Amino acid sequence: MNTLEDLKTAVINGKRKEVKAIMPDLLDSGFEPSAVLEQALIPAMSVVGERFKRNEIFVPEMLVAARAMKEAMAQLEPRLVAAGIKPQYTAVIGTVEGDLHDIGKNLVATMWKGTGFEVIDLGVNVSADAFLAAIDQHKPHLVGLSALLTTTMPAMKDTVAAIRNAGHTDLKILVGGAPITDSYAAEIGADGYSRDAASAVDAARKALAA
Amino acid sequence: MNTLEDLKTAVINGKRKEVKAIMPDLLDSGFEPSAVLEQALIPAMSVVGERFKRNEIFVPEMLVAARAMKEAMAQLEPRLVAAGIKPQYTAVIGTVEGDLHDIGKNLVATMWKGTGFEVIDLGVNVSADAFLAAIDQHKPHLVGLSALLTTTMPAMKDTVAAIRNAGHTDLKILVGGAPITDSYAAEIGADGYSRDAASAVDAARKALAA
Amino acid sequence: MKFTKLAISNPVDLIYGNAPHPITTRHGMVIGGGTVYPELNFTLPDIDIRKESMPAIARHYKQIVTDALERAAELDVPAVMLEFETLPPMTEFPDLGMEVVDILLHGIEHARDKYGLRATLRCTPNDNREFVRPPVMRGGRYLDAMLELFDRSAAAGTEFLSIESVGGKEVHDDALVNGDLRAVMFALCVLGVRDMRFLWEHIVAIASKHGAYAAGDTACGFGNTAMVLAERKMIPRLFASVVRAITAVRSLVAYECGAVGPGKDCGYENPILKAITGCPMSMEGKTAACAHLSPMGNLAAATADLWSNESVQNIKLLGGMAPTCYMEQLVYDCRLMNCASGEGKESALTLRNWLVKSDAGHDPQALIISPESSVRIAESIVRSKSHYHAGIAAARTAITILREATEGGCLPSDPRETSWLQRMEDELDEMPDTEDEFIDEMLEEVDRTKFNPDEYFFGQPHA
Amino acid sequence: MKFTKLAISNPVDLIYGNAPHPITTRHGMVIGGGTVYPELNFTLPDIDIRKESMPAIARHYKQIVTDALERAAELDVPAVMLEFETLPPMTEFPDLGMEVVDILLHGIEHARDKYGLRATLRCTPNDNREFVRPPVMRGGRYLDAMLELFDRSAAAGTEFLSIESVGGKEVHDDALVNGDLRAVMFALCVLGVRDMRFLWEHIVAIASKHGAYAAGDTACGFGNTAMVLAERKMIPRLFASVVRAITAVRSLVAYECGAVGPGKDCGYENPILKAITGCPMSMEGKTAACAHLSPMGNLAAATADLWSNESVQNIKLLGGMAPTCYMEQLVYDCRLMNCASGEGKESALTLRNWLVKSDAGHDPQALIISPESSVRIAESIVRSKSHYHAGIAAARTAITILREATEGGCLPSDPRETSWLQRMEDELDEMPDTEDEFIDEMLEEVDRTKFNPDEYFFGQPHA
Ligand SMILES: [Zn+2]
Ligand SMILES: [Zn+2]
Ligand SMILES: [Zn+2]
Repeated sequence: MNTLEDLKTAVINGKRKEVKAIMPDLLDSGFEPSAVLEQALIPAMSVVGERFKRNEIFVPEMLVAARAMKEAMAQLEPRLVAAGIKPQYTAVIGTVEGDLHDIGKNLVATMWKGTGFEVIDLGVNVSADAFLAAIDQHKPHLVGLSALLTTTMPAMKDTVAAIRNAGHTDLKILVGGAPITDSYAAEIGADGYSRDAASAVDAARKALAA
Repeated sequence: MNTLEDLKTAVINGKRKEVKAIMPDLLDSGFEPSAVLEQALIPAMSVVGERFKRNEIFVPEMLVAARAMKEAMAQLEPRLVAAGIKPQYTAVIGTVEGDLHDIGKNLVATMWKGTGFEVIDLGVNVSADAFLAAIDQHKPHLVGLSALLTTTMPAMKDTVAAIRNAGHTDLKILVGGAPITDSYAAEIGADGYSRDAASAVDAARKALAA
Repeated sequence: MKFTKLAISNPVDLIYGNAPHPITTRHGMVIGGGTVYPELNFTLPDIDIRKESMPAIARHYKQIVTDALERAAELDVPAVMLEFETLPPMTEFPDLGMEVVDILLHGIEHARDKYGLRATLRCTPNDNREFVRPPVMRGGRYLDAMLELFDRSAAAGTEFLSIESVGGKEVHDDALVNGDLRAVMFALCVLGVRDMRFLWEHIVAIASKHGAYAAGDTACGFGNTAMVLAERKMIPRLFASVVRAITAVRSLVAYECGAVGPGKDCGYENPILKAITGCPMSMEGKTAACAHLSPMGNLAAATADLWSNESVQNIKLLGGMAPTCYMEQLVYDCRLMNCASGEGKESALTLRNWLVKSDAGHDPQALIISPESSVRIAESIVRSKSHYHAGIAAARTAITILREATEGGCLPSDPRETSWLQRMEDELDEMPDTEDEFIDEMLEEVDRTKFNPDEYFFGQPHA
Repeated sequence: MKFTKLAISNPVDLIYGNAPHPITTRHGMVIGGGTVYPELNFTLPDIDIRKESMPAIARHYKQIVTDALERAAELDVPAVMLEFETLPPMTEFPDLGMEVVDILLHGIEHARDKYGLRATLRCTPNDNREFVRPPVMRGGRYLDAMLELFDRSAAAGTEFLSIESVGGKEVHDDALVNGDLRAVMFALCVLGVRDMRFLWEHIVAIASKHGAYAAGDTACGFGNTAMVLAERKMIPRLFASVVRAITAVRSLVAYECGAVGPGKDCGYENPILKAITGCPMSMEGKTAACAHLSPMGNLAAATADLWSNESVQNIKLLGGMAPTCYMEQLVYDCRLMNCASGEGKESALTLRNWLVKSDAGHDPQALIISPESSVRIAESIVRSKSHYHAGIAAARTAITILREATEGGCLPSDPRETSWLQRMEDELDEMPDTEDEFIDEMLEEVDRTKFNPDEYFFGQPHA
């Protein structure tokens, strides 16, 4: 019989097929959906994130694990919904208007999903209005803004201002991207800054706890 | 008999002794003190400033001319005072608190004097309070602030703010120094920026005309 | 392949400052004719680019060109290249881009009058076609605006036209983070090649219309993305190094279409292209640290005909505005190279070999673009029967070089890295024999929401 | 003079990476023992330095040391020097300075544990004595605080103590803008020498108390002020070049008092001092463009044992934080030099000669610190009977070298410049035979509101 530990190991090692096989077994053996999520999947991705942060694995290995988790979530989600269990946090993420870079933003989205957030990815070249619309629709706890060009830093600033001016003063906003610094983040009124994808989870948790 | 042109030439060439000899002659021949100032001395220093700007002479040559002008002014000033003629503009200048650099500031003071301003030089490491006191005492049209360190740029900003907050909203403030840019000047509320001593006269005239 | 033999087949002849086919500008600057010159690149600090901010933007560019060329003249440089890499809105709205082009051309003329400095301009519009997702490559307002800026810029006096084209990038980004060599191959050697053929026909036509030079493309969005991800330890260096070798196949297409160089600075695949085409190349390395960290800061100079800083914001450093400081650094780098080569070929080669030795043992990507490796990879490309096969051949040659070096102790050997050599070789072994089969397979695999095959001429005569 | 013969009398032996008296750090970094290492310098962006901003300031320094040493390790550098040049309030209030010292020492230790990188720290407190005008040199709270910071910093683990001392600067600033060689001589060879004797006795004592090294001084506020004014075309280059030669007499005093090097980066007079003392020297050139433009970007490297960027703010460039980018640039510069010297002395000399040739024909100051000129000037110094006479001798030798070069066509000859050679020679001819006479003359001339003779021991046994 499979255990939560087996599932965790399979996710860590990115064994998608194994995960696919383990999940029905686990769910049928009476494990609570919330236990599967909180005791196997999220800890697995946390191990993967830690290994990545310590340069023990590369992004491709991390993404393989993320796909294995996604496989598990596909089976788990109906049960979570049925049990009325919602993700603890919802995040909206996007690259700001005028900027087309998405590798970093995508990785952050992956990391956040791995930690159990629901993540709505708005893509690249996202206007302040599009962010506002998504905020109204999804009522997120967290918004992530990415900018890779010095010349789209003003768009990031304007987007933060637009969100604050729309009355979302408590909504946590995290920013990141090559030209961004923590002092710039503070200056434009963001709640946090993440220098790379590896630290985006910590930055999010810190902002949400604040 | 000596002419204004002779005086001008002597100043341009930095012939202090010649200037010393010409001056009594000129003044005794009935030239108006204001004409001596406006038609010989200031034009002479303007030629010198132009030559310096075009890299035709070095600072030492310019300072020799400035000393020649000073010689002339020593003789002229009592007459100007007697005739009730005051300098058109008064300037207060200094290097901001925490900063000891004075070469650039001294050169600007010299250039301004050469253009006929009365210049009160407060020296280096000048606190905002000391600037305020000098402004109250001398009622200048112009204040020049210098900073050579990135870490004394905040002191420059604070000094500008202190002057404005004291109600001197129309007083023209010029800033300069290696780390300063025109955008920084605008950001802290200065009226102008001069990238080097050679252009400090133009910057001052432009600010005063505005 | 259009190029079936190498212009430089002996690595000894693959050297800085010298290209078999040098280029002479209108005012007599000779690129690749014996002397290395600086190529200065610059960009704006954080400022919003829109019509209302154009006065401030114009001031920035005017200051950059004035100060940097003044410093070049003070340092007795005989000639320099300026590169104007536009920012997206400047290509989207060519009026904005042209305002800057005019400022730069004016500054260049002024420096010629005042100091006798022979400066010239390279203009590199943005490839904005990916603003639409999935990208629309063969038409639409982004393409039209880009071609308009090329045309007006060349008409105004720009002598060199370049681009960092992005055909295939919508597939390549994911391929990189997934370490997926098949998808890399598809993006570069199938999609990229097809798109560059389409695009470079246009650019070459515009250049010849105005007596300008079609200079060259770069795999910036591909190879440099991989390099930077590897520098940040996000993907293996060995993987990024093999990607670099493959990018040469894609960037080569510009020259096949009539580009003559100098290849663009950020194309670290340029040494391979120089060996194939004999065209002069711009390179960047340590003195582009302002733009990105590099594992081949010296080695990149070994084959450079222009030496560039890649990009620096117009911000103030203690020594002056950053573009001026970087101009100075480039000038000194070039002086040293020209001092050595001024004493003859033997001396030039001595310095070149030190530049190579400096980095080739530290980093696999440096090793891949060393003169020796470049010629080997170039050879495997020109011997191939198609770009698809050239991509595989380049990858295999690169893997062989890297295996020799890691096993021979010429490169550090970390098992987390070296395991990727086998993994990549296995992937190459699984590649089908023909490009058509490969395309069929990949069209099944690739996420169609990110990529529209119709933009790449499949099934059309052009392909 | 304490040094009566040269440690390096053949210019061929005055070369980068090698000093007759190398220095070994506690963790085995050998300076001047065959390898050139980077010396990274850094400063804050515009931020107010006061107690309340110390958390932000601490974050800056922590980020600098962490990121820059990480990059050094990634680039396989075996050892680096970090220099902490304090900012005035950090010396005025040693608690502030020590907070930064501790952060840097901790970062160095961390990098040693994590990467095996042998890094070490040079600490350079400010000479704040000129905050009082006229400066109070021999006592007072500024002196006390400076000595306290030296002491606590060395006690905490700093291995190298340096300073940019300012004795005589209150006279020298005016001397420069007036092109007054007599006043320059008085400031450097009379006032500066006396003050350095006083100061360096203290620094050497502190160093030996804590097992640290008294490293050396620099004529930064003198020679570099002149150089920068000349670069800005405010004073003649030939004048600034002669000033540079004279500064060697003043900076030499540190070694006479027991300093052992490495001399501080911004002392462009260091090649002359290296020839005299045999101590290793830090130098800066093209890769210090972040801090100031330079007429000898390559040549300065010819004799460097450490290679420095002088100073860069912790601001963001596109490639990363500026100190990290400059660390990378320094590493590549050093790699190239070490590659050449790794092949033997002949090769090292080949590269050194190119570095010299690169600049010596473009700028007089570059020529003055070339190995050949440095040895000639050094010789004229050690043969003199006092520092006063050494200053005159150094100036005369420099003028001779410059005259030979401008008349021989080895330097550009602009009459606005060359007329200064005669002018300076005439001034030297008028100098009295003895220092006492000179002092008497100068005490008459110099503006006493700016300068207090009592601070310089006139008439006391110490002088
Ligand atoms: Zn690029
Ligand atoms: Zn570029
Ligand atoms: Zn210094």
